[in-house]
Amino acid sequence: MKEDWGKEAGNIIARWARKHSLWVLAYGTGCGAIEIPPTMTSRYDAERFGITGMATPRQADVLLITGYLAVKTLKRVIRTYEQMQSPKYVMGFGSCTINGGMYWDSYNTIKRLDDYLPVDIFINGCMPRPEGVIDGFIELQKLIDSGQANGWKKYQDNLEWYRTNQKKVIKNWKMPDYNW
Amino acid sequence: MDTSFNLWILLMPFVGALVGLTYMGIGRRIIARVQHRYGPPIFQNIVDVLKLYSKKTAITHGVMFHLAPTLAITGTISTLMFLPILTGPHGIYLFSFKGDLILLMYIMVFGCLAMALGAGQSGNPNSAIGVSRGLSQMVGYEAPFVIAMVTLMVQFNTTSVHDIIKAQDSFVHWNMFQSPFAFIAALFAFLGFMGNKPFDVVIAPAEIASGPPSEFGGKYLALMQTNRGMFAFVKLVLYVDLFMGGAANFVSLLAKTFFFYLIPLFVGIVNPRFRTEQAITFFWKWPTVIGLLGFLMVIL
Amino acid sequence: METIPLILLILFGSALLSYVIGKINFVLKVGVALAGILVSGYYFLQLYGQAQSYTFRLLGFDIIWRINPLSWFFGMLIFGLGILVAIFSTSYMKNKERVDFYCFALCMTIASMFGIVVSGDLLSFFFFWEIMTWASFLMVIYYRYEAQAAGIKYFVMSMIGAYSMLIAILMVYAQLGTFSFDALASGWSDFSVSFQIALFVLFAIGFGVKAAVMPLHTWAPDAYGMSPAPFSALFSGVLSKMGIYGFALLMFVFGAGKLAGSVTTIHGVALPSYILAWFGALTALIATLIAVMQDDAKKLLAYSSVGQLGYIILGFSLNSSMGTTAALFHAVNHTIFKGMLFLSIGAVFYRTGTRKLSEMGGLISNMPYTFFVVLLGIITMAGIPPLSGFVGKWLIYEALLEKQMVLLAVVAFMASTAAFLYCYRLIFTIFLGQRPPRFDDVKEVPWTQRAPMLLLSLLTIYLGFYPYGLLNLIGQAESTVMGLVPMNLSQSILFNDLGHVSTIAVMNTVGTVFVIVFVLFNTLYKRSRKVGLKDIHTSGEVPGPEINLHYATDFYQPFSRSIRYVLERSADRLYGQFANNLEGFFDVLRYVYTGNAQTYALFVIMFLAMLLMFTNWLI
Amino acid sequence: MSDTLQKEEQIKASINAAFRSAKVSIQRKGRIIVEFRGGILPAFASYLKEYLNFKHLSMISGVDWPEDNQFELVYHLWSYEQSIHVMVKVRLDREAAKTKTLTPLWEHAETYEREIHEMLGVEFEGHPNMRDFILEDWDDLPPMRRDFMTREYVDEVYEWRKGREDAQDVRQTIAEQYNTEVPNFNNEDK
Amino acid sequence: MYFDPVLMIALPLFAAFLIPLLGRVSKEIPKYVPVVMIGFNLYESIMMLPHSMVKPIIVIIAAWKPPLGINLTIGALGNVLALIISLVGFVVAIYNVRFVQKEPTEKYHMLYMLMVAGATGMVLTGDLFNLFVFLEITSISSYALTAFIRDRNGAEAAFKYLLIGSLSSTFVLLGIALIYGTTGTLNMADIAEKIQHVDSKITIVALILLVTGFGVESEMFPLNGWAPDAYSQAPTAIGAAFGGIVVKAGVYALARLIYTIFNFQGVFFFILIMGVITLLIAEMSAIRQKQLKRMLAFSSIGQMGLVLIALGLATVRGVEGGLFQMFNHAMIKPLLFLSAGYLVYYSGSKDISDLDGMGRKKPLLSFFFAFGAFAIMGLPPLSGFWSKFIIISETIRGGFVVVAALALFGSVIEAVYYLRVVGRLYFKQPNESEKTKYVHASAILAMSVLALVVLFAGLFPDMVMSYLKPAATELVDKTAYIKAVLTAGL
Repeated sequence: MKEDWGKEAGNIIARWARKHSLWVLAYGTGCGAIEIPPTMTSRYDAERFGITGMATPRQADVLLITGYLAVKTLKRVIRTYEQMQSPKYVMGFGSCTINGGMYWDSYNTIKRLDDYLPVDIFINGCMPRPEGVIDGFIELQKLIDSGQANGWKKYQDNLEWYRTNQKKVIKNWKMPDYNW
Repeated sequence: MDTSFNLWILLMPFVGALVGLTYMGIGRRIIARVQHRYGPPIFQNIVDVLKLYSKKTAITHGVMFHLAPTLAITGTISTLMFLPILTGPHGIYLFSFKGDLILLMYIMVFGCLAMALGAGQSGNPNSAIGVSRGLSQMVGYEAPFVIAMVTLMVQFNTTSVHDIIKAQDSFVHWNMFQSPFAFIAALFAFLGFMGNKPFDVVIAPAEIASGPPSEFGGKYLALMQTNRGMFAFVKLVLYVDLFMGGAANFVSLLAKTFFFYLIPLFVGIVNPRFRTEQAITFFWKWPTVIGLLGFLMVIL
Repeated sequence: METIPLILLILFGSALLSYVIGKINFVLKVGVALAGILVSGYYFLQLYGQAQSYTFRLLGFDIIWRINPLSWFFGMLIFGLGILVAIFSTSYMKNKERVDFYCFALCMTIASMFGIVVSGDLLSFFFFWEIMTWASFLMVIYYRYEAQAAGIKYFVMSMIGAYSMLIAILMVYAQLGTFSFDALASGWSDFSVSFQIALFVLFAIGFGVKAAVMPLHTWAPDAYGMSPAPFSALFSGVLSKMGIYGFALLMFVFGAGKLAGSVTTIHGVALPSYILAWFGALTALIATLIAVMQDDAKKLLAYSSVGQLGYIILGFSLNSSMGTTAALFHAVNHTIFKGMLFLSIGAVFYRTGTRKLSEMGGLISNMPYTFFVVLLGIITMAGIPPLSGFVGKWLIYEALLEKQMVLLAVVAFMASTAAFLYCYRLIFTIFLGQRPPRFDDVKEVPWTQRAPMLLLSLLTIYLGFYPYGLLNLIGQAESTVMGLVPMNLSQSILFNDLGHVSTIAVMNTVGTVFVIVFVLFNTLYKRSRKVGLKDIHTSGEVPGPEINLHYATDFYQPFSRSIRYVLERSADRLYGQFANNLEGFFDVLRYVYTGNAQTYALFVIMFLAMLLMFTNWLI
Repeated sequence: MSDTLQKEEQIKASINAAFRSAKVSIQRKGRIIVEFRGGILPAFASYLKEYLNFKHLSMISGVDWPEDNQFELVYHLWSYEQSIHVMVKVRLDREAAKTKTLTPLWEHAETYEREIHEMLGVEFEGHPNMRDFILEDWDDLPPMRRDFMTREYVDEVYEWRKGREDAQDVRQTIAEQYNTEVPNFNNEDK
Repeated sequence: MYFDPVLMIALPLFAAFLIPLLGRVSKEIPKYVPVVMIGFNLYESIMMLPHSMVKPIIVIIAAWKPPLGINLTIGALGNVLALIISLVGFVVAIYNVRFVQKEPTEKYHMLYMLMVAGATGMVLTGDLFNLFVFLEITSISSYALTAFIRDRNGAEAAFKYLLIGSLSSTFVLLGIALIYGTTGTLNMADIAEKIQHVDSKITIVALILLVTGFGVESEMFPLNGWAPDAYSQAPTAIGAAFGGIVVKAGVYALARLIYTIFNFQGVFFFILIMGVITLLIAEMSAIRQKQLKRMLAFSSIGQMGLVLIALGLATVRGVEGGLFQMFNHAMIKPLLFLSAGYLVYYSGSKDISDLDGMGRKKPLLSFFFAFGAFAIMGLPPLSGFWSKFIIISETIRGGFVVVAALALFGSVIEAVYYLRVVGRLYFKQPNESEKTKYVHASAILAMSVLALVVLFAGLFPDMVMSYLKPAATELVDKTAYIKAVLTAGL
């Protein structure tokens, strides 16, 4: 009973802390990368929500994928995601990550990001404006707070499924094992 | 005495970490205001550290990587233990009667070396580059720093921090007024110490992916961030002790340390980044010359 | 039989014996050498606290061999490291060619060094000094083909030093008519000031070459680098200390430290000593800066050795009890950590076959013990508490500040800071970072190599915790031999008028804090997952084998740009040019011998004519 | 008119004199088209570079002509002195598409050739570094060939999100929207 | 028990002229005659040593007492030098047994015998004119031996030697004539006694003539032009013998002149200065030599310079050092020459640069060379150390610090060039894998004897010095010598 209480308190604190400190690794593919600077700097100032850019996946909590993903890029994105420490969240940014967007019939761009990575939240638009991005982050915070942002768990549990999808497009699978 | 002594020994690291992290949060806030932003809450850094502690996984690259944050924080806490934090009748001295300024100057390096070793074992070339830059830059700012320290030691003919504090009994006798050249030289070195903007080539996130800590994540990074806050506190207290005659109570300690914290912060806000060799040559030019002037003042 | 001649006999005998019967098999030659060193070490231990002396006449000169606390102190270094090096060599030299030669030179070197420290007169001092020179020369040229330049440079510079010392010795002899130290000690103050200064300079050159004081250091990096690794340890750890012993004799036993007569004094130190102090300090700084730029592990250590010896000389030249204590303590430290580091580099070389820092990396998981030793070694070398290196550094700074020598103190501090750079470079490029695939199967070295290194590591921890015993020994040497009042000692704290530091408190604090943090950190959190070496942040790219992820080449490139003024100038090149010009001059001169009979005949006639013209000179 | 085209005529004359098989035409002022069959000769390229001063290789592009069963490679060269743009058009057989590399003359030709190799499947003999360029581990038909069926490939490899089932060619959509004919995509108006 | 010392000169001379006759009988016998004869000399000089140490042995020939008759005066000095000469002679003779293959071998052995006999005569005689006669015997046999390898270079070297040697003989003869004219006697002791009453203007001229004459044999600069060529062009063994025998006799004569016969103090300083100049110029020339034997020749001159410095000091201790140095040089230089001879023979070239890697191919020879080099550089515990030490020590005691420094500078140069050769031997990869040629046991024996003597003398210098001390005393304190000679017949 007492242990449970302690655990619960710890969880609350942890959730609160995670919610208010989102370290973002912006994977700037495609045109979406240009939307990140205004989001972070003076005009929209995402830092007031505790959102900060990070340089390496080891330190980051949120993987922000800004735009279409070619197969070649997808491989790197998966690698980057797997290097992040749990709990970690993926944000799909722009319609390209949702359904391929304007590259819907391209032979080399993936159509659904959530087939390959557990996306916690999508932001639609082509491109979404910084307001949209911040809105997305706030939604993410809500999800974290309610414990619904558990993509990393899904990824662990359904690794087989994700791997099958990933290997379908990435022909030459030469990657180190996933260590979570 | 004894219980409070033991209590302070246990508490001081936490106090130091909290104060240091809060100062950093305030610093971020100030930077944000200067940049016309709203800025994060002032406890943002503490939240960040808490979040890092709550990370569920962590990876290690080996023994040294695993030990590095522990050793680093060991070094910092040990430094703290040999530093007089509050002076006066209700002072917090910890073990500071068992070591002098030379010990402090050397034991401060312990944690940095451990960090460098851990960064080395991470196997990331960026980390190694960061360490290489950091150590090089350290040789740079050590010149004015050492000159200032030696000036103080010779001026008061002692190497004990206590005696130096004792010699600054009143406001006008503060070393920042009594030996201004040494103070200025030490202040320049302080900019390098704090690793704020003009001299942040070590962690330069856009170039070398945050440098030495680039492979650290989760609990390791949490420990390192704690260490960073604590180490900032240690450096601030050391400077307060040396140049402002220490502090008699917590309010004045916070005020004085905050004053010192602001200086590199404001310098950093308005300056771009130096390259390593620029930083070194910068330190070896004017700050060193000013420090030598301080020498002349003491000798003559 | 007297102990001192007995020890010398055993050592020289085992040198010859191991060479002669070493032709038979490996175990014998190494066994004989090791046994010789061990037995003589045993006899040496029995000399502790005794004041034996053994005199005889040779060629009409009085030869005195004696032992006193100072000799014992240096003898302790010789035998301590000598035995460990001999043990290390047993496996290191296995399957190498010319082991008999190696054992011979090793025993000869140890014997001659012991001869130096027990010499009570300048003649036998010089005699053993020369034996030491050529015995170590044999060791430098052990890897013969590539070692020629290093060997000849070493030998020639040693000879210059030795001859300068010889002139000084003979000048003393001409004045006093005896070689004995005691006579010199009592007679020194009667010399005229200029004579004293001349002696001081000549002796300082002689000892300075061995102690590698800049600008007489140029042989050291090559010689240290070229000799076999165990011997490099002995070379840098003990052999260079003979120069230091020489300085100890010069400054305190002979009494050059307090030059009698009217010599300018600066900060209470006579001018020549003060200049020597600057030489020491600048050696420490410049050698350190050069060491930072080395890519050869042994050369790096060699330059660092030069720098550390600069500290020791700085300590001696202060002519105070604190400075001397600092110098002697640092000498012991230097022996310990240079022994550790050179042996470890030897161990790495033994397994990998390379000394190039840029070719290695990531060996920590293969050679954890060696890594541990190097780690402790660099912590000591950098002078970071709580290991013994800090005590030495602390003593030196206190001694400098005591004399109010601010600039020297700053230079010494700076050198110590710059030392962090090469320390880190050494450990990082060998043991940390990415491992080249060809070293994947490297194993830890055998126990015969591990044990000496670990013993030395224990020693440095012990001395860092409790330096009192050693300081007491130094105090004895100072009060009985060197004519100084030893610094006040307390069992628990190091102190002088200026400050104090409690090594025990430091060690305890660091230890306790570490244990607490370590336990908390490891119990509160789950074990972390070990990942592979290449599993690092590379912007998502999976690095292939062709991608270099180890930053080891040009490690301090920005730094080298900012100190290029130092690096551009090289005493070595200067000497090379000087020697070339000199040889060019000789080349011109040798045409006196034209090979022409008429010219020679003309010489004879001219000689005769000249003599006849200046007959007055001959009467 | 004639004197304004003087430089171009000179170049045409000198190319014709040196290389009989080259068909040179002046398209307009400052633009010359040279047509070649059977792959570019490095000798010709170096002649242009060294003697006629076309120092700059702007780009190499490739066109698929399934009608003629040929690939066309277009080398765009530029002369800074004369401000003339030469397009060297080279026709290759589709089955045995092979030509010499130009990397010895222009190092940056490497990238263009890699791309053309990847997209069209043209071999460049002597190319120093024929790694994958954009498509990693592509094992299908080179995608820029006209006979590569993009839509089929996409349907087969990727999974559609619901709501795209009725997606059609955007040109079709535009045509429907504006009530116009679907444009003819063949390149007959050359 | 020793035989009549006259036999030391007479027997070799006699045997020398017997050799061609014996050569008719058998080719083998002449080879062993020098070994036996010089072996006898060796025995003789060792046996006489205890006696001559006490007081000079005066041998009166044909019952004419000194100062009237010709007599042999075997003082400590003469005996020590005779010992050195016979020891070197003996060792070289052993070496000669197999080394000399070139015809006519019996002439070679004859000339060699003559040379040794002449040199022995020079150091034993008490008569100035006899000295000249023996000098001529030695010189003429040396000229012939220099040209023994009958090629262009040998002839040229011999001619140079002959030219300068004849000049020197002329001067010596002139000097002797002057002395005889003024004092009316040829006995050295007697001259020393009487010359004090003669006008110094005449005697100084005699001195100058004699110094010039003997300076040639003792390789004093600038009279040593013959030496490099002669050393390097003569057969190896003869080169060794020059250093060990001829030059020693020349130095003996010079020492006798300036110490015993004449009474000029300035000449000592002159000799000292000439010694330094000789030393420096020789070492400086040696460092630039490309041929091994020429280098050794210059080194030899340099060593003699050191001996001259010692003689110039005019103190007992200094002369002791000088004698010790002569002894060392006499032992080490043949060692070097003999091993160098074989090395040159095997490498097939006289150049130093062709000696690469001989340490691998010829370990024993290279070891002997390196040993000799270390000994001559003056490294303890080899004997070169002590002699150099004593000389430098006395130089400084005499107040000539600059001279000592220059001499040591010369030593450093010496170390450089010897180390370069040793470096060639050991540090360079062999050019090609050489078929091993056999080094004959007699050569190994000869070199081993020399090396052992050097090592022994280095380890127990007192033993050697105890014999040198009376010799030096005799030289410096001439009254005892004069008295002993002049009272011999009474």
